[in-house]
Amino acid sequence: MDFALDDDQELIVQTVRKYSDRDLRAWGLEADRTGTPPDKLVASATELGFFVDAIPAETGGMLEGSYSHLTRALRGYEVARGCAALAALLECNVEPALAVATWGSNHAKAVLFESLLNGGFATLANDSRATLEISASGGDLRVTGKLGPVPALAVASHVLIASQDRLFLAPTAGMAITPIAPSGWRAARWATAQLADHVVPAAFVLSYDPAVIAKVLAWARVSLAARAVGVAVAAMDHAKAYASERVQFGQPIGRFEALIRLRDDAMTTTMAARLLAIHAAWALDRDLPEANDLASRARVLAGDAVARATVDAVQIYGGYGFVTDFPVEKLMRDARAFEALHGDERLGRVLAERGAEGRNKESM
Amino acid sequence: MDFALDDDQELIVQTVRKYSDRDLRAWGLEADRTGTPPDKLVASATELGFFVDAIPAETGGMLEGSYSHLTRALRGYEVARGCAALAALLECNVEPALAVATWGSNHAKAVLFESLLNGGFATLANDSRATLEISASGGDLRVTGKLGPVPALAVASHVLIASQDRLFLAPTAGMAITPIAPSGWRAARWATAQLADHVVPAAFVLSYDPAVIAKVLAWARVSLAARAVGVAVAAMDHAKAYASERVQFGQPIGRFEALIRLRDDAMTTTMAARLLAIHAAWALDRDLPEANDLASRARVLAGDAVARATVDAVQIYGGYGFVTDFPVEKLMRDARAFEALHGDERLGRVLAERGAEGRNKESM
Amino acid sequence: MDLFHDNPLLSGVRQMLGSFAKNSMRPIAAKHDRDESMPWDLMKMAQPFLSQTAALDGRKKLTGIEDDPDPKKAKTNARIAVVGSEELGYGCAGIALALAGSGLAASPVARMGTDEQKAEFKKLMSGLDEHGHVKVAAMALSEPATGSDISGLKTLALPDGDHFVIRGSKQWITNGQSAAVYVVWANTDPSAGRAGVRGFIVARGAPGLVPGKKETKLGIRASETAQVHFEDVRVHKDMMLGSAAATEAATGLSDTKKMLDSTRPAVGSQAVGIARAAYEFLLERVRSSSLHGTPMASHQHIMFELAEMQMEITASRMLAHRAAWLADHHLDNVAEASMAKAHGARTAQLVTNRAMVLLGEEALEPDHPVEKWYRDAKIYDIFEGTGQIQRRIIAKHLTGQNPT
Amino acid sequence: MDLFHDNPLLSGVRQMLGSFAKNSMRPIAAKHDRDESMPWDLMKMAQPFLSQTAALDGRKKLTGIEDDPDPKKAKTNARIAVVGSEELGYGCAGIALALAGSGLAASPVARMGTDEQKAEFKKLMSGLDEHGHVKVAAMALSEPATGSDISGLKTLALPDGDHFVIRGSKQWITNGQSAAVYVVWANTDPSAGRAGVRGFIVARGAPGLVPGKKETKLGIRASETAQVHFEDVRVHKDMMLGSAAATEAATGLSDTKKMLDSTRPAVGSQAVGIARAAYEFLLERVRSSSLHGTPMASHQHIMFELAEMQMEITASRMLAHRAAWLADHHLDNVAEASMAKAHGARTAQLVTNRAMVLLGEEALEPDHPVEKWYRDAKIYDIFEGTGQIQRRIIAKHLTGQNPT
Repeated sequence: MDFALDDDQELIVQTVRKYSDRDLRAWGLEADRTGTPPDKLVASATELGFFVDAIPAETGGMLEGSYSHLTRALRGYEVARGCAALAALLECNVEPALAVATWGSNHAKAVLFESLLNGGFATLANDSRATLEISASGGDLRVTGKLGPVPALAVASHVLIASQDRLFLAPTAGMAITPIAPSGWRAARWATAQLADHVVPAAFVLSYDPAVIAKVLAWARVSLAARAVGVAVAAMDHAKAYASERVQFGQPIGRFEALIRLRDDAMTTTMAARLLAIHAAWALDRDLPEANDLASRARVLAGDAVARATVDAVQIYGGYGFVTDFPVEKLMRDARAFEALHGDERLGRVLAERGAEGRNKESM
Repeated sequence: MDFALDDDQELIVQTVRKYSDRDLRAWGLEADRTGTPPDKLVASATELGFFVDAIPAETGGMLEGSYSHLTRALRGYEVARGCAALAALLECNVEPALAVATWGSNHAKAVLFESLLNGGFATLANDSRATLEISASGGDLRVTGKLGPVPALAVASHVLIASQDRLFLAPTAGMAITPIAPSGWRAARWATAQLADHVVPAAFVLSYDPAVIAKVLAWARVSLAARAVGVAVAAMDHAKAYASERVQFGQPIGRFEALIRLRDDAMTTTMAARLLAIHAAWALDRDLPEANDLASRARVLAGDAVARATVDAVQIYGGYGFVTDFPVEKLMRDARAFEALHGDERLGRVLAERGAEGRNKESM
Repeated sequence: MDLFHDNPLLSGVRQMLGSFAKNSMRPIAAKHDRDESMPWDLMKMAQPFLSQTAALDGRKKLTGIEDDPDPKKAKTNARIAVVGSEELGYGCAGIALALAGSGLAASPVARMGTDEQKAEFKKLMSGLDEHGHVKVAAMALSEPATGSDISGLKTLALPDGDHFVIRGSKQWITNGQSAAVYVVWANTDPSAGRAGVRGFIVARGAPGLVPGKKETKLGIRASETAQVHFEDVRVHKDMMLGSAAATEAATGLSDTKKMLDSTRPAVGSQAVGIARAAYEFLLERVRSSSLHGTPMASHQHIMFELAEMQMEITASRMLAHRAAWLADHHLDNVAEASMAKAHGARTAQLVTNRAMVLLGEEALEPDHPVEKWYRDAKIYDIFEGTGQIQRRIIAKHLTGQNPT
Repeated sequence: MDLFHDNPLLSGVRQMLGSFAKNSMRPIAAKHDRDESMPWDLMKMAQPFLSQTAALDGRKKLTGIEDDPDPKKAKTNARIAVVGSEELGYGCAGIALALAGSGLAASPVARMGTDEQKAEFKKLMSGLDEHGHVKVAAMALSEPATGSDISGLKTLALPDGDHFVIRGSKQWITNGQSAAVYVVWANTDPSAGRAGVRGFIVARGAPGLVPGKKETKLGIRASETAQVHFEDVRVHKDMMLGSAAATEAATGLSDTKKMLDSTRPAVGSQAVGIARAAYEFLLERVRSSSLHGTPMASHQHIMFELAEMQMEITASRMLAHRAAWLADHHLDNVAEASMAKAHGARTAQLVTNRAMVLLGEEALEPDHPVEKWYRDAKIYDIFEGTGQIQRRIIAKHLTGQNPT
């Protein structure tokens, strides 16, 4: 066992952390006000290898060999410390690109990769409550129903849709897209979409295998978990700094036992969630049988951790935590999407366990 | 990063697990009834390298090179799955032996190791509320006050005492020892001791360095955390098996969502606590600056996990969980000592943070 | 007359049982927990005001006051039970259940019994047994396969002339070994399903009635729990409770369920008593002890948890009083009774758990009261309907559906 | 007359404000949350029964009934406030605070003001402003450095002949930008410390009175919060509240603290209203929706949380009513008021958080009410004394010590 990063990982973490601390954090505050990401985001992040990191090198991307979800988790944690909304945009291409690279037809690869390699976006939508009506006509699919809210959907050329028994890539052209700026991840280019007999060509259907769909969702869960932990840690960092400056009743509030404990407990949960997310990513990279279960549990714990840490950070800031001049109220808003996206993770686990008593292999 | 066990670790885990499942679990139930461990415990565990694993080979023990707290954590987790009380006896020699081997005088080594190598016991007492009166006369110490309850103290030849600013080995000869069998870890040979001007020769004083004392307590915290997780997992294993057999309202209770969730949430916390404990052990082995903080957090989370998992296991068993014919009520009793020994871990953290704003290096 | 307005009757009960708890229950609690023995002497001593046959005597003995017979008028039973239960739980939950155990058997007799049956029951319960102990009764309903689910009893009572022949095994029976009289529930007509179930009054020593193994328990160890086996026990039909009509109503089982509803607030309140005991123990320790030379009371880490405990205890107590007040006013209290029971059980577990943690190593001492209360508290989330069953009842009240 | 016994006065308030909340507040809540704007039209419409100067009018306008002047007789104010606050919080916490904001400034004038000062205050508050808005008042007490700790104000009011010259900056001031009249607290004699602090009535437009930056907030966005700067504002001594005697009592600050105690139950109750809103939204969704083809109501995962929510909401509500009942009966309620406030705030945060999680992606929609309630709820654990301050008060009540 070894909890140390190797040199490549260390290099990536250091680079991304610098980017996150120097640029993303500041950009994020502005982007939250305006509801739009800065223009410079794409260029700067592309330099660091975002957006096309899951596209195989032989097809023009940057992926050499097999994809590392561990590296992605480490990276996602760092960028989310800067801004959850921008982090969502930096990570949204991975699931579509990796799924198409793994299970897609040459046509699907050609179309999607061309879009992404030219600065386009793609994103993942999970039909977690099975509300889409999907019918097959010939090999094509016809999809009716509502998508989202989904981050990056407002700017995406394609959306990877995981339904109960199908995984397919849908071109957004022809969808009735409504861009929105919700309270959390405001600048993440959210949208909802109405699909009416939206046609998905046979060549864009990636799989009917539940195991494949489960795997793609596990990728997303680990990434969400890692980013949630990043937001939680950002909240705790702010709270620690503030608590050592703010004086009440004649001493820094950071010396009051109740506030020390509030922060310390949130931090312990956060650190545990981070380990669980990294462990899950490591298991995904090795395709271990318990990987999906770990990914799901990591998201459960990280969701709890980020909700708690951000609320407690606001509490430690007191009145200042409630106003936009200070950074933590944004974090409390941003925290929600980590639990809401793809639906309540605990509910999913309960239904899965009910459906098939302990079918999902447990990890210990 | 690598979460896989190496071959040596795998071998140790498999061997100890077999011992735990085959012998310790059954022995533990009987030992809980009688309040005494089985005679065969010492011989069987000695074969597996317990008791003298922290005594350097050159002085007759089994320790080659540096001690591995990671291996100890993996081992402790397995034995505690069998029985927390017996596990406490199997692990109690480590802190005294390792501390004496590291900081002890040749005289202290000679005396302690001779006792342990001849089947004797030693144990650790933490004066966490600073109630001992310790005075120096010449190089010797004179100690007055109450020790314990401390496991293994009833059979120990020596007790390693960690006070606020001193670490020393006290011979139990001459102490007024009262053996007790509390509700938890009943067979762990507990005792309390009254010390009246108890003399500790200068050669038995190991250190006045707070950093040294903190390190020894960190060893104990990681071991406690790993064993606590073992008890939590045992509770969840029992609960899972029972829930799939017990039928109420026409179906196995394991199919009721509320019970699925009860168990699943406890399991997630438990898995996270296990990772944190293992991470802390790894950090101890490398003497990393964050090791002590990780060890303490691991104990916080493991304490929560074991209290919750054992209570929830009893809940899942319902009335059967409340009677001694079934295994889980013992686990609920055994859970308490993990939080009670050495005092409330959270309180310790809060006081430390107050004492020196963020002096203890945080791990992320 | 409720938690908001003080009331002489309720405060009288509170005071009387409060001092009984402190002076008579507490001193012997550790011993009976250790020995897992019934508090026979205390039961005899308490007989005048906590009679084993209280259900048939009415509560005259305890309060000296009869309810107004007018069914439209508000009663006070439920609130008296809630106030009294908190004090008894505060004293010792196990002893409290030993004192109340016979009531489970007496109340169906009181509700459904003929005068002859009531007289027989009282006769069997009168005087002392060969050990000089007060007589106790056992309600023999649960079976190994029935926990939260009381349908599908396997014990049979097959008619044979003027008698019924009872065959089957019962589990979780309070006073199962020591009872002088058993009220056993069995099916007289399996083809009729639940409608065939009836209660029978059976005296100790009846041929074929074999008290079984006594359970060793995690907590409430002063209350006896045992199995009881019925090996072709002949009972005269005059000792069958309820009518012969093969209707579910006639079984009295639904009344028994109603009885559970009505006792829930008191059960929740007993749990509140346990929580209060642990809270007061910790508060006393905090007032009298120091930590590294500073008063414990100066530490938010400890004091804020005490504040939290007081908050939860107050909330649980009010839910119990609220549910009882509704019952006494003949208003629907099914959901409120379940809230009171579930919340009280949660508070008792929460407070005893946190109190142990905050006490540190002290709580490892043998016979430590807080550790005992921690073990006692757990049963309140299990018996009389588990915490899950209570939430199921509340949920059904919200939507009409039973969630699974 | 309390939570246990229904009462025409309280149920009248509950009904009237309940329908006001549903029909008048809910429809405009999302808009004012989005725009962060004051609900001026609603405030004008509500003026007849929720007057901006209610503190001076007494509550005649709302209930049509005066309290019995006999100080020994029980009052109903506190309970009316608790009942009304839950309904207003249920409608929209931000709008509720906009409606009540002026009261913070009016009540010290009502308590300590001379007839002349009351008249002046009423005159300044009468009629509409240039935008046709009702006039509002601002209580200008907090400063950047004072949060939970209200001692050590830095704003000075130095005597200069018949006038005082006020200099300093105030923060967290409700209605800070729009107020027609300010009640500002400043120190007239720094050497006297707290004893030198006095309140002054200052009209909008007084030279040197500069409304500052308006805060953009996480929640309760329909209520205006701003800074106010006093740059050598001259105020005649007749507009100083309280006596000149250099005693701490004379400052009225202790009364102000008392006022906070008396409003805590109502604040906790407003939080209960938010929790109830989220709970009812989820319950309605559960009743009307399905999950993978099964009714949501058939899932314990969701229903047991609803049961939990109902339990917590009921408990918080009872704590608030209990604290108010004590106040109305002139009994000490300091600890109970803090429990009511702390428990209500916790319940509001807990319920809105869990409701969002259970709703899933739906809760990500812009203007989703539950997401808004989640943001609104947080302030209840911060303002009027943080959750930590409440627990500190309870703890001090237990041991007489202030833990740190």
